Amino acid sequence: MDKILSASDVYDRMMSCPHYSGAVAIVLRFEVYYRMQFLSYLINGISLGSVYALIALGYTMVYGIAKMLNFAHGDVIMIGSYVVFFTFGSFGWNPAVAIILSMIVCTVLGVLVERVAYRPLREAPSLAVLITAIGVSYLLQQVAQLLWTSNPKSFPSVVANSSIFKPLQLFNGQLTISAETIVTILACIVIMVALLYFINHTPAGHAMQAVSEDRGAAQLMGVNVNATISLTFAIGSALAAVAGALLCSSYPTLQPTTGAMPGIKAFVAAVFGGIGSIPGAFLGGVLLGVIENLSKAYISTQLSDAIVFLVLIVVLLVKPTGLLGKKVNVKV
Amino acid sequence: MALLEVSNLGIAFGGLQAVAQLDLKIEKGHLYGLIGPNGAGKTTVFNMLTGVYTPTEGNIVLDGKDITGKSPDLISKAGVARTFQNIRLFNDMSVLDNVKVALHNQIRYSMWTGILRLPAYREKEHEMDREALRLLKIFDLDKEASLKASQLPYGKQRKLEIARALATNPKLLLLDEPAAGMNPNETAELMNTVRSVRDQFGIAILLIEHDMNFVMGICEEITVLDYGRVIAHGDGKSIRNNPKVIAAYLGGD
Amino acid sequence: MFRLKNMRKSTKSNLVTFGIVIGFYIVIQILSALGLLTSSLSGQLVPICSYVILAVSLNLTVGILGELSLGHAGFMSVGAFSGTIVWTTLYGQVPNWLGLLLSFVVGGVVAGLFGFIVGVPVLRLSGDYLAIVTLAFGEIIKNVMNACYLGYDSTGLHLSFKDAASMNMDPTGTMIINGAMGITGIKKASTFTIGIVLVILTLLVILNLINSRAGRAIESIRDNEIAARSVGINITKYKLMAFITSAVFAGIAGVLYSLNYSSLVAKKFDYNTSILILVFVVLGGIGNIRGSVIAAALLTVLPELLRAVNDYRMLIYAIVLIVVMIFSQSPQVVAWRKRILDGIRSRMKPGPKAKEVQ
Amino acid sequence: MKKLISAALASAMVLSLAACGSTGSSESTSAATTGDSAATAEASATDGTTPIKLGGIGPTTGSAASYGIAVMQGEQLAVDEINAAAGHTVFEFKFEDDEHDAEKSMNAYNTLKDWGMQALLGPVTSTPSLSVAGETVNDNMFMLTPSASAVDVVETGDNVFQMCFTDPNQGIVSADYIAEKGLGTKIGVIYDSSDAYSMGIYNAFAEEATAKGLEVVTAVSFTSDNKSDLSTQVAKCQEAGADLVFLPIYYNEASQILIAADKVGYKPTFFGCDGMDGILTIEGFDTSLAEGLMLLCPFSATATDETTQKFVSAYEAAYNETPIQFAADAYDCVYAIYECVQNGSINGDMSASDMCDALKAQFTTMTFNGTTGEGQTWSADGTVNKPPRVYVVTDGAYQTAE
Repeated sequence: MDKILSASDVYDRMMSCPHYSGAVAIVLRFEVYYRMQFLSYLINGISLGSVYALIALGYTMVYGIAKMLNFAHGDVIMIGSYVVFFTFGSFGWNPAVAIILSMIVCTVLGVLVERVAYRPLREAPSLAVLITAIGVSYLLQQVAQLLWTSNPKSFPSVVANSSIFKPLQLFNGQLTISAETIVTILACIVIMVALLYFINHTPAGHAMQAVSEDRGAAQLMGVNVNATISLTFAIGSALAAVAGALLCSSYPTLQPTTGAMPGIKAFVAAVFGGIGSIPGAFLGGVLLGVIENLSKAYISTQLSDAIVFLVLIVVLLVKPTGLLGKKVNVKV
Repeated sequence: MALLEVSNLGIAFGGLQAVAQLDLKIEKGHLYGLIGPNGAGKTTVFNMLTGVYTPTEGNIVLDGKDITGKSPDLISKAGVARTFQNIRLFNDMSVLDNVKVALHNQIRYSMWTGILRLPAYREKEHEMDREALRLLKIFDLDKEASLKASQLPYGKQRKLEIARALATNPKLLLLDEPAAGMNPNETAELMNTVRSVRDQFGIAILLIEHDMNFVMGICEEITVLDYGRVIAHGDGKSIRNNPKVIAAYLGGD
Repeated sequence: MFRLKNMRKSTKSNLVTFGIVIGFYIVIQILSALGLLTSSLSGQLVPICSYVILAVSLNLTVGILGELSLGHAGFMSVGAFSGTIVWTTLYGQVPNWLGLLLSFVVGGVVAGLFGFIVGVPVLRLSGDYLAIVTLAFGEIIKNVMNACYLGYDSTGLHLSFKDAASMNMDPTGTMIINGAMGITGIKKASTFTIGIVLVILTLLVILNLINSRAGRAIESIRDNEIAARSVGINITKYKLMAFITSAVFAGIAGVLYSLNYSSLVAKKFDYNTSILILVFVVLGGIGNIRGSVIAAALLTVLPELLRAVNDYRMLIYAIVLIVVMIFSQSPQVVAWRKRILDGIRSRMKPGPKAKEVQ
Repeated sequence: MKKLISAALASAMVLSLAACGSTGSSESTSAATTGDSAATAEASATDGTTPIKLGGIGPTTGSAASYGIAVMQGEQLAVDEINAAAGHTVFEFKFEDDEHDAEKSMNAYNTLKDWGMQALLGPVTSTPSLSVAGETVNDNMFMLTPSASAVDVVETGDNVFQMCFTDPNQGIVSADYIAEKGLGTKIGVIYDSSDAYSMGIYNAFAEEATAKGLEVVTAVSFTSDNKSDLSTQVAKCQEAGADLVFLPIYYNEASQILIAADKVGYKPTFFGCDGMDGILTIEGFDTSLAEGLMLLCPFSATATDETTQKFVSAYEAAYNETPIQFAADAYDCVYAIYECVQNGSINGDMSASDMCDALKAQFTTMTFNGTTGEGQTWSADGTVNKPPRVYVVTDGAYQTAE
């Protein structure tokens, strides 16, 4: 595409075209142009959606097994991002090492939070845990502000100078899929497959399933419920570290509040796909990102969130357990 | 005409036919039993009769009115009450309030009467208290009226469920395993209670029970289900000697 | 007679609740008359009242109906905006008391209407799914109100969801809602006395509702939906009744809140506010109306008391939240606490217990 | 159990009431112990001049904390400098957090009133300022906001003054400048529709641009909730063929837009307003992306005049970071008040209301030289008049655009 055409340009050119065929050619170019534009919005949407999906995997994992909405998940992501920012961004460590360190920090943090704040409330009404999770969320944000100030930091992309992952150029460079997007989608798929394998084919995974189905029965069967839930939090938090590094690589502003809104959106994505379902989290995340970006592009940038949430409501009304959620039958 | 006429009733979940071609006739003031091995579809029948499940075929006619597929609250209004296999009380409410909830459609006043505490409020609440206590007394629960339902011992919880069901002023009462978990003494006492309820209220009772002594002891007619179909019908003696029934219970063909 | 005893018990408990509210009012009036009332506290009195109303009304949904709603701020928002529009447009044209009354009525009715519109489809869901859908509703309201431009000129009303320019309004026209800027230049009308009157009204309606035929029906749905249907309760009707009543009072609280400030923005009513109200309800005790009243008042004042420790203020608030939650809700901690208390109690048996708590 | 909890809660309530009462009645002692200038407060007694109590309000927690903290630091720095230079306590200063929320801002204002505040420097952001301004009018409390630029803020009353340009003013000046210099023919705008500041500039800009014959080809927005991904907004501008993109937003989001534009190889001229200042000092930001970025801003940390140099070096020494325009405006606020102290029109013995009247008279007549401009004057409506300056980023630093 040599020149960007607006609708009025097309009209002007058509009017000035001596031949009918010329006008048709321009209309076709116009067509192609808009399709290309659509594709680029779609790619932006998938890019955002894959980040949501990555975060949603952590959400859905914890919800599926511990049966609690961990509202602090987004803030664990933020902490993980700061770790990567300082090790990789400031000290210039190898990005892989930085992410592994961040995973360790987040795992310790996640397990610690579970032990101190959530475990005492395991038998309490679920609302109590919800409120505690919100308390933890505030706490992590405040700690981050005290430690690292509220000044925004510009996060360096962990894959920017990578020799393995390069941006993908399509249609003679008219469309670019960034390296971050490619890595995020790959990470999503790898993690999803690994999680599914882990849950279905390892003893610890079976224990998780048992705890998820019926905590009391699992305990009777000799499953160590506390250890299993700790492990769930460990995995969920380690995923948060990866999600944080990739979230901030794609969308580089890092502040103590960075994790909050993507956290909420990812939670919505998890519910959208069917909370507790791992493929559902992936699907929900990607769809949410695509819907958000297409409504920004074609409907209204102001109202894109309203549209996203409206779609969520409609989906839940039609399919009350989300797209891939299991139907729960109450026995009478 | 019978109080309840069920004809050709059936329901399928997905591909599974849980109940099929069920015919049932219940006369006013009689005691019926519905028995069968585990998984025969007895509770499913109750769920269809009370509107929890919508039948995929057949009709349920109560007192000449077709109630097939109506919602549970409408069926309750029409005059069918039930208890549950796994007790379902309003656990955080008092014993008295459990019964008062069930008087919902018997003694009525509007939301505004309640909010504005109009004179009718006092009057109707008095009436409800009287009526609820009367029912509780029948089951010897009036002393525990102010306790929370969850604080009652198991046996009394079963009784409270029956009292609550009676408060809806039913024509037909469905009891789902009323004697489950009771010792022989309690069971004997329950048999007397069920009988006296029938006599006192003049209603029809249909019960599911595994305790054969209980069923044989009080039911005038018994229907036997197996794999969702009626395999026998008759009085206690004929059922006891029916080879199909024996085979079903022994698991043979 | 049993009945009388029972009636007296719930009535007595309600009277204590009203007593606390009226007592609070009197204490404040005395402090004020003695000149001991700080600006800081007097500035918080109206927000306290509106948070109390919000907490009590949310408790009807969460505690009595047993459904989790994370969109209470959405109802507060529609109430606040509609009520404030009425108040500002009628200002100076009708007597103030009438304008105020109308704005409260409109705020409540509009919020109730939204409760109905949202409730009809949504109340089929339950548990976490209902929670997320109500959260979504609150966010939609915030998002839409944030993008809303409303004004009028000689040619009539103009509305846009894009920007001020696309309203095509006459330059001499008046802006009512100016997007993210919201409504500005509101004439303050809320006072502590109005607030307390509304708190009492809310308590009267909600407590009377709970202790009536309808209230029992609502509670029965919470305890066991299937059993409630089996005894003839129309659960859709009573779920809606609770939800709408809850929304109406959230709307009224929204009007009270917004007329206390000279500007009103949609951003205020985000999920953080919904969660804040939920915190009041959970901390005060789910289903415990009096607890909601006290917790709302206390937790509104708490962050202000922590101003002395400026930098660590929100940090301490977060820790307090977590610790109080564990302390009041964890079964093990509750059991441990009970043991300790029983120990103390048995040791000082003859002593006057009531005085000690204070 | 419930009873126990409610009893505990109730007794805590009573205690907290008592606590509120006691802070009010003993405000003089609490000021000396909790005031941020506590160390120098003691000197006042010996000197004979009563210190003036200045209050500041702004977000020091939450999403807007970086702006609030910059203001707090700027004001604190100025107060410390003045007190040190004078050898006695001229100002006592106390800053309260408002979390960028109107309700909290009112609470902060009331807390400051209890402390005995005589003039208010704040709030930092527009939405809270609207509510607080209404209250200052009732109290006749002088209010000088360093950065709340919505025009409605000063319109609230004649006691409210601004140190920054108003939003419409910035929008109009930007449009005029762009038209005059012929910086672009097709203008794209990306603004924050959930933010009063951004929206205010955008609305005025759009109107003025049309009047000046500029073609605004697209205006897209984001909200505080969907701002993590701004690539679609950038793509929209690119699609519309905008050769100049106007960014009436804060530096934080602007840096993201620059990165997103760089990724797709989109290189229009970017033009921002005062909120853009700070973009070069974002930790980790590749400043080469900002090359050629233009901004309308009264303050430049690299300006060579003496006032600015002194301020920047003192600020860097005190806080170990480069000041942004928020801090500079805040710093100027304190010095503007100090000028009124020096010419004897106000002193610490005045009531807040008397001081307000004196300051109103002073501000509408005086000329002030500060870090954000020479020869600043105020109109009676409270808006500031100072020469707008346009900078262009060259080699990672501001250069005055000609």
